[in-house]
Amino acid sequence: MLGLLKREDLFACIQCGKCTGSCPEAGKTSLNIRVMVRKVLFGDWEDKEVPWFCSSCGACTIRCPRDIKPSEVVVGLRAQMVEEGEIPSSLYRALENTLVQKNPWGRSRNKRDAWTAEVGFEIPFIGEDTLETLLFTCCVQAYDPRCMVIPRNIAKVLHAAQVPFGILGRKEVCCGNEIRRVGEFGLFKQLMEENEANFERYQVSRIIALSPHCMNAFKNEYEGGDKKAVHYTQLLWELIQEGRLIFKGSYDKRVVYHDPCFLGKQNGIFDEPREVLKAIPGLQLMEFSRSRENSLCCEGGGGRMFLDVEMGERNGHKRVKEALALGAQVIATACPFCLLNLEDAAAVLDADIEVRDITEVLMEVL
Amino acid sequence: MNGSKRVLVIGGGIGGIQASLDLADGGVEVILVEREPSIGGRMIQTDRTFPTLDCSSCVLTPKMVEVSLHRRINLLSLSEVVEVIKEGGGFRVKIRKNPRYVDEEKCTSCGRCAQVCVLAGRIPKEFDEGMGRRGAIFLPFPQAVPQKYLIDPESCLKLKKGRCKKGPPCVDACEVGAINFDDKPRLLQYQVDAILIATGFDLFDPIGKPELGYGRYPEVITSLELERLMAPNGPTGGEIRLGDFHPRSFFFIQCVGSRDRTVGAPFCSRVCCMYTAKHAYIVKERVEGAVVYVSYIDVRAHGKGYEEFYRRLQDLGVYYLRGVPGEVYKDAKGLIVRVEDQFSAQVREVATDMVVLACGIRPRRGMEKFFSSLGIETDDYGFIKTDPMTPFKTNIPGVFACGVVTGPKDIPDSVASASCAALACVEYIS
Amino acid sequence: MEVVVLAKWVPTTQEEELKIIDEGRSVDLEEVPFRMNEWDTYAIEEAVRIVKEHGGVGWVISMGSEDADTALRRGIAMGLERGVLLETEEDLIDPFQRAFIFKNLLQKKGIKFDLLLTGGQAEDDEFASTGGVLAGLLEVPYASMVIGIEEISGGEITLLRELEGGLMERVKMALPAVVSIQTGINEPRYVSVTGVLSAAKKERDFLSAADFMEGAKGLLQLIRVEIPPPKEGAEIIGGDLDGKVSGILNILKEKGVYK
Amino acid sequence: MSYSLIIAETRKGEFQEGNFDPLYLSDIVGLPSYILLPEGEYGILRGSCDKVIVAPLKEGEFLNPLNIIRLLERTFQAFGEPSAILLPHCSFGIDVAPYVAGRLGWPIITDISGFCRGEEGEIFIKTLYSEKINGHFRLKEGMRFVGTVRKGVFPKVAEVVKETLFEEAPSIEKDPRRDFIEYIEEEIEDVDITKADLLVSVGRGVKEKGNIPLFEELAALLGGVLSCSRPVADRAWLPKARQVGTSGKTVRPKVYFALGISGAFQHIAGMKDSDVIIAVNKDPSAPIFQYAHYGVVEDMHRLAQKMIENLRDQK
Repeated sequence: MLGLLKREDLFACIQCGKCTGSCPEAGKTSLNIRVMVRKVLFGDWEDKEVPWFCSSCGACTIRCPRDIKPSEVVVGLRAQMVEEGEIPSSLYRALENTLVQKNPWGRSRNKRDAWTAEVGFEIPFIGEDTLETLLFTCCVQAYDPRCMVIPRNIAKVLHAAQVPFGILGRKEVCCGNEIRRVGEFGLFKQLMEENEANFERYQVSRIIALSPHCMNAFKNEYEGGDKKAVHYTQLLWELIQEGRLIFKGSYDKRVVYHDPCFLGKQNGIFDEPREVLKAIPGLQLMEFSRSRENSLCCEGGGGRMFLDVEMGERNGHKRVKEALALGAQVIATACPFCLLNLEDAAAVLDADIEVRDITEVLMEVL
Repeated sequence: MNGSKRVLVIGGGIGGIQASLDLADGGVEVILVEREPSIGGRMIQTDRTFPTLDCSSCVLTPKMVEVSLHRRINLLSLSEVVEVIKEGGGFRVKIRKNPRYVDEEKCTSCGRCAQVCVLAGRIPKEFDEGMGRRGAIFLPFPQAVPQKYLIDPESCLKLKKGRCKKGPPCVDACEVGAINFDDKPRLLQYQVDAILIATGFDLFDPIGKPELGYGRYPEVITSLELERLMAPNGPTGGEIRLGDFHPRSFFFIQCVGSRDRTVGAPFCSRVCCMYTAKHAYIVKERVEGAVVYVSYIDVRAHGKGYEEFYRRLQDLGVYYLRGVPGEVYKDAKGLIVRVEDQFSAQVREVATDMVVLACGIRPRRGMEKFFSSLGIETDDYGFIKTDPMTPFKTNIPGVFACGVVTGPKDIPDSVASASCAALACVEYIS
Repeated sequence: MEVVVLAKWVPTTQEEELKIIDEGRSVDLEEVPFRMNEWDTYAIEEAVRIVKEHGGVGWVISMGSEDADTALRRGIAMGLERGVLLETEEDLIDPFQRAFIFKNLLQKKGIKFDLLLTGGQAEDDEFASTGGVLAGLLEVPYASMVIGIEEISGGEITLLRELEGGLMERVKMALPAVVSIQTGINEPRYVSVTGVLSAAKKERDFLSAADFMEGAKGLLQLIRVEIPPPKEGAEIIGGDLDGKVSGILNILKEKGVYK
Repeated sequence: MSYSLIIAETRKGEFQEGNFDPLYLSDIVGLPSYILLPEGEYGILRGSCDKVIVAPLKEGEFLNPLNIIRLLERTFQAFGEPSAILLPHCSFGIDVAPYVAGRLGWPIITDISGFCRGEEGEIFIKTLYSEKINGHFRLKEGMRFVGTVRKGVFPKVAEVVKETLFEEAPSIEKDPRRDFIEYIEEEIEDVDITKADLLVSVGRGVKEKGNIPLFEELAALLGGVLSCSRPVADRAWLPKARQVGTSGKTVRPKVYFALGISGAFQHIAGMKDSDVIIAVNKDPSAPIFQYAHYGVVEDMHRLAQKMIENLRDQK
């Protein structure tokens, strides 16, 4: 009933409250994860709205001194609602779309490789040769015009560094990371099996994930386990260290880096993105007070990109204000959800600050 | 009656001191090995004891002096046991005595050397948990036993780089010619009849809980660091301040590194509730108008007079807040502790000047190898295993243990276990 | 209360650039994913609620290739009990013919209903007719574009039809009746993948549409399909974001709606 | 001579404009046109059809497929069997046409949007697959069918001016199995989108409720009114009264500024008569660009942000 958890696992909870104290949604929404765990233990959780407030940042689970995995309790409650069919209508669409078109936005599966049109060279299908290195686009980057620049940039970088790589194109399906987090385990499994079959068929030995969410799914959720998935920032740092990227010009701006939850907190990749930024000539790297393990969640995870919930001040707004207070000119990040949420916040606040994906900053000096 | 019998006591904290004195008073010859330059251990670092608020050094210093003067105690400071071989009914032990670079026989502890050291006031002082500064030649703390200066080879320019200012100044200053840069480690061998381990504990390093901001914000300190700020022999002479910054509001976070599987320590450290209560009391006493929060999971005031002490704290207006903070960060208002106050089920973002982490107890670092070479069984966390009915015995006949090395204890319990272990030793060797 | 829903498994073409094949006679649907006709999900949800309230048995009936079994399974996963698939590989587009086959099925198999629901229209051919023709063939009352079912009692149903311009009409009908359901009448429950998988274990009837063709001749012939010639189309305002914004503001100023 | 029988829709006694399309189609096909109506005054029809047949039924009784079929039986007796029964493609047409086709055993074509005559005979065109395909349909057994006709697609054949006869349809016994009870008006809301000069209209592309305030601000800064397409109203992100389209309001503002609306026909029908239509959509192949006068291929949120910035600067 609780997804991967059994109710018995919850007896160990000592109600210390570390989870709620860590939760970026606590206080601003009615989600109190400690209380939720308690009520689920006693079998009297009934609310159908509150579980959707969780943005799956993972802080509660990472920090729980008793290893209770409160965020999985949320997933479990969601899974229950999914099985009962009672889910918010916007999520309904996202899941139906993912079932039919293999992406939550319901864009045509046949247009999944549309982003390749503007890169200026042919990107081979992974099966065409024994290419082994797979550039996994995933949904946001494949369809969102704002994020399409990320796969294009990475493709250009790989091309310039003469790294042979291929894509799955129309055969690629959503990684399922968020699908699992909204509790649709059956659909997640279906997506996983389809992707894993392709990894197998085309003998993929390395996957470059553009989104930390995809990387997380491949590394931590897929049955095949660690499919040698790396995040693109890891790859970039590798290429820089090997001297395969030649910088031209200088990026004379103050840049503050925002750690995505699924890259940082949940997968411990803190340094590579910073190293890449530090390697860029002229760039002055700044740090948020809440950075690395303490990074403030942008609230884009856990299906919140397709869910509409009532909440207080958006964390994205807080983040942009923090960056302004630091005197940063650019917020750089390495996750499409963070990018969209922070850019949206900057626009709403009319803030004089740019929000950029790391690849975008990098392309300025390549 | 046991004139010919000899016991090796490892560790010169309150446990080792008490055991050594008991053994020696009982006629046993004691070799007391201490890794640090002075005995005194953790207790001598603290300002006062709970719940009676006795001055720690007032209680402990006389015992330390007694150790140094006792004719049956051979105190080996700066020393480590490197090998133990079972031999007959007893053990042959090899001890490495590390160089002090100051002749213990000659040093009069006048302190002139330290005053002129080129690095004076520039090296973080271990005894003050890095809150105070020393030079390359220094006395660990005013009441140190042995009351002898030493040179830290890691920082001394002469020892490290081969050259210092002409002189070097310390040599010039020392009227008795005690400084010896050529001092070398010495290997000593002893035959002993029994061994008593009292190696004590380290504190959990809160770097391992990055969300609490230790190492990132100077205003986030550990409980032991606070002890040093409170102690009259500390860097501020007992004034609670960080440089010129006088904090007015304090947030104590309990169970940092205790009851926490994420850092491999699901056990309770037993002392943090009470020492935090003590800290809160002293803060209230010394900082006028102090606002004090204590966040906790459970308050474990289990000892004699402990619950009453806890109650006194509440009478002083200390906010006891049930809930473990999720994170500590800084914004324009200062340090912010984000915590759910469970009794109101409300997430509070408490602005505070200082955060004190009640770090849990760990077995002394670097002891695992020694224990395993001896075949001593330890539990999952590295504490020595003992039986409930013989809590002072290890699994090796002739090897005894007392104090925190067998599990978290407060001072009275450590002292009691030391005396028990000493008695058991005596019983064993006769 | 016996409630029957006709559900259709349709190609999802909204996002596709469709190609014409077969010398202009058909549309290439090879690469196009299929799904339950959106209107039908509302009809099924309504049926599930009616059966829950009034008791009885809910049926889902579909016609199409064997893939259309998924429509049955989804219907069952949503809460209906019985599933019937009329299998055919033919693309039966004439709604009159389709309705006639359904009529034959109901009569030959003795499936009695109090209420037969269809989606307001199918996404593919958009005829919006099968339910109405079937009602005519069976000579039972019919109402289309139903946006609310208010009451079912005493052999009568009171419902709301959605008209244009925000107007609705309240209508009362005698049962048995056929009703076509408009989207928005309810919030259809989500059907999980696990739910659809476990519905596969439920018994369904797989029949051949060919066995129910008696009298069901096609009266309408689709002789050609074509991509509509592009309309005049919009004048595209290009340029960067600033250019686009000022372009729009200029038009608004020109038209005098923004000064 | 055969004829086409147009069954017309009135609402609250008002003759609906959509009835003209079947009339014009009938002229294009070349059939005399008889138009069947409920009780009422139809001077408006003089000259545009051959017969106006007024049934002795109240509107509520007339707009009912069960009564219509009885009426047809009597009408056929009186005037002969027509070749085509045509209705406007609307909530009425779609209610009556299929039922009538079923009862009569005639083929049905709904939402007819084109007609041509060639080697293959008479071809009726209807769109398929959300407007992406035109289907050419032929009647297998000659000209005898029921059809509904899309609104606003057939022009009046200029030279046709008819001598219109007004006749009374025979009375019928009403079918008791379906009964009109009443009309229900939707509740009056704060604004009347039909009266605005500028409508800023948002569609599915708005993505979530939290984004609505952004477009509210844009509309306010422009001095316009915010409206929406069906998906937005269905999810209650905006009140139903703000919905443009066949199931919402029909609007004719000076400028219809559509953001993130793909252009489903039902929506287009409600706004296509606007003086100027500006469409913003990130999908360059969105059908709305076919109807709009000006198109901008852009993300609606990005564009709205930028517009708001510019407008604020100007203030």
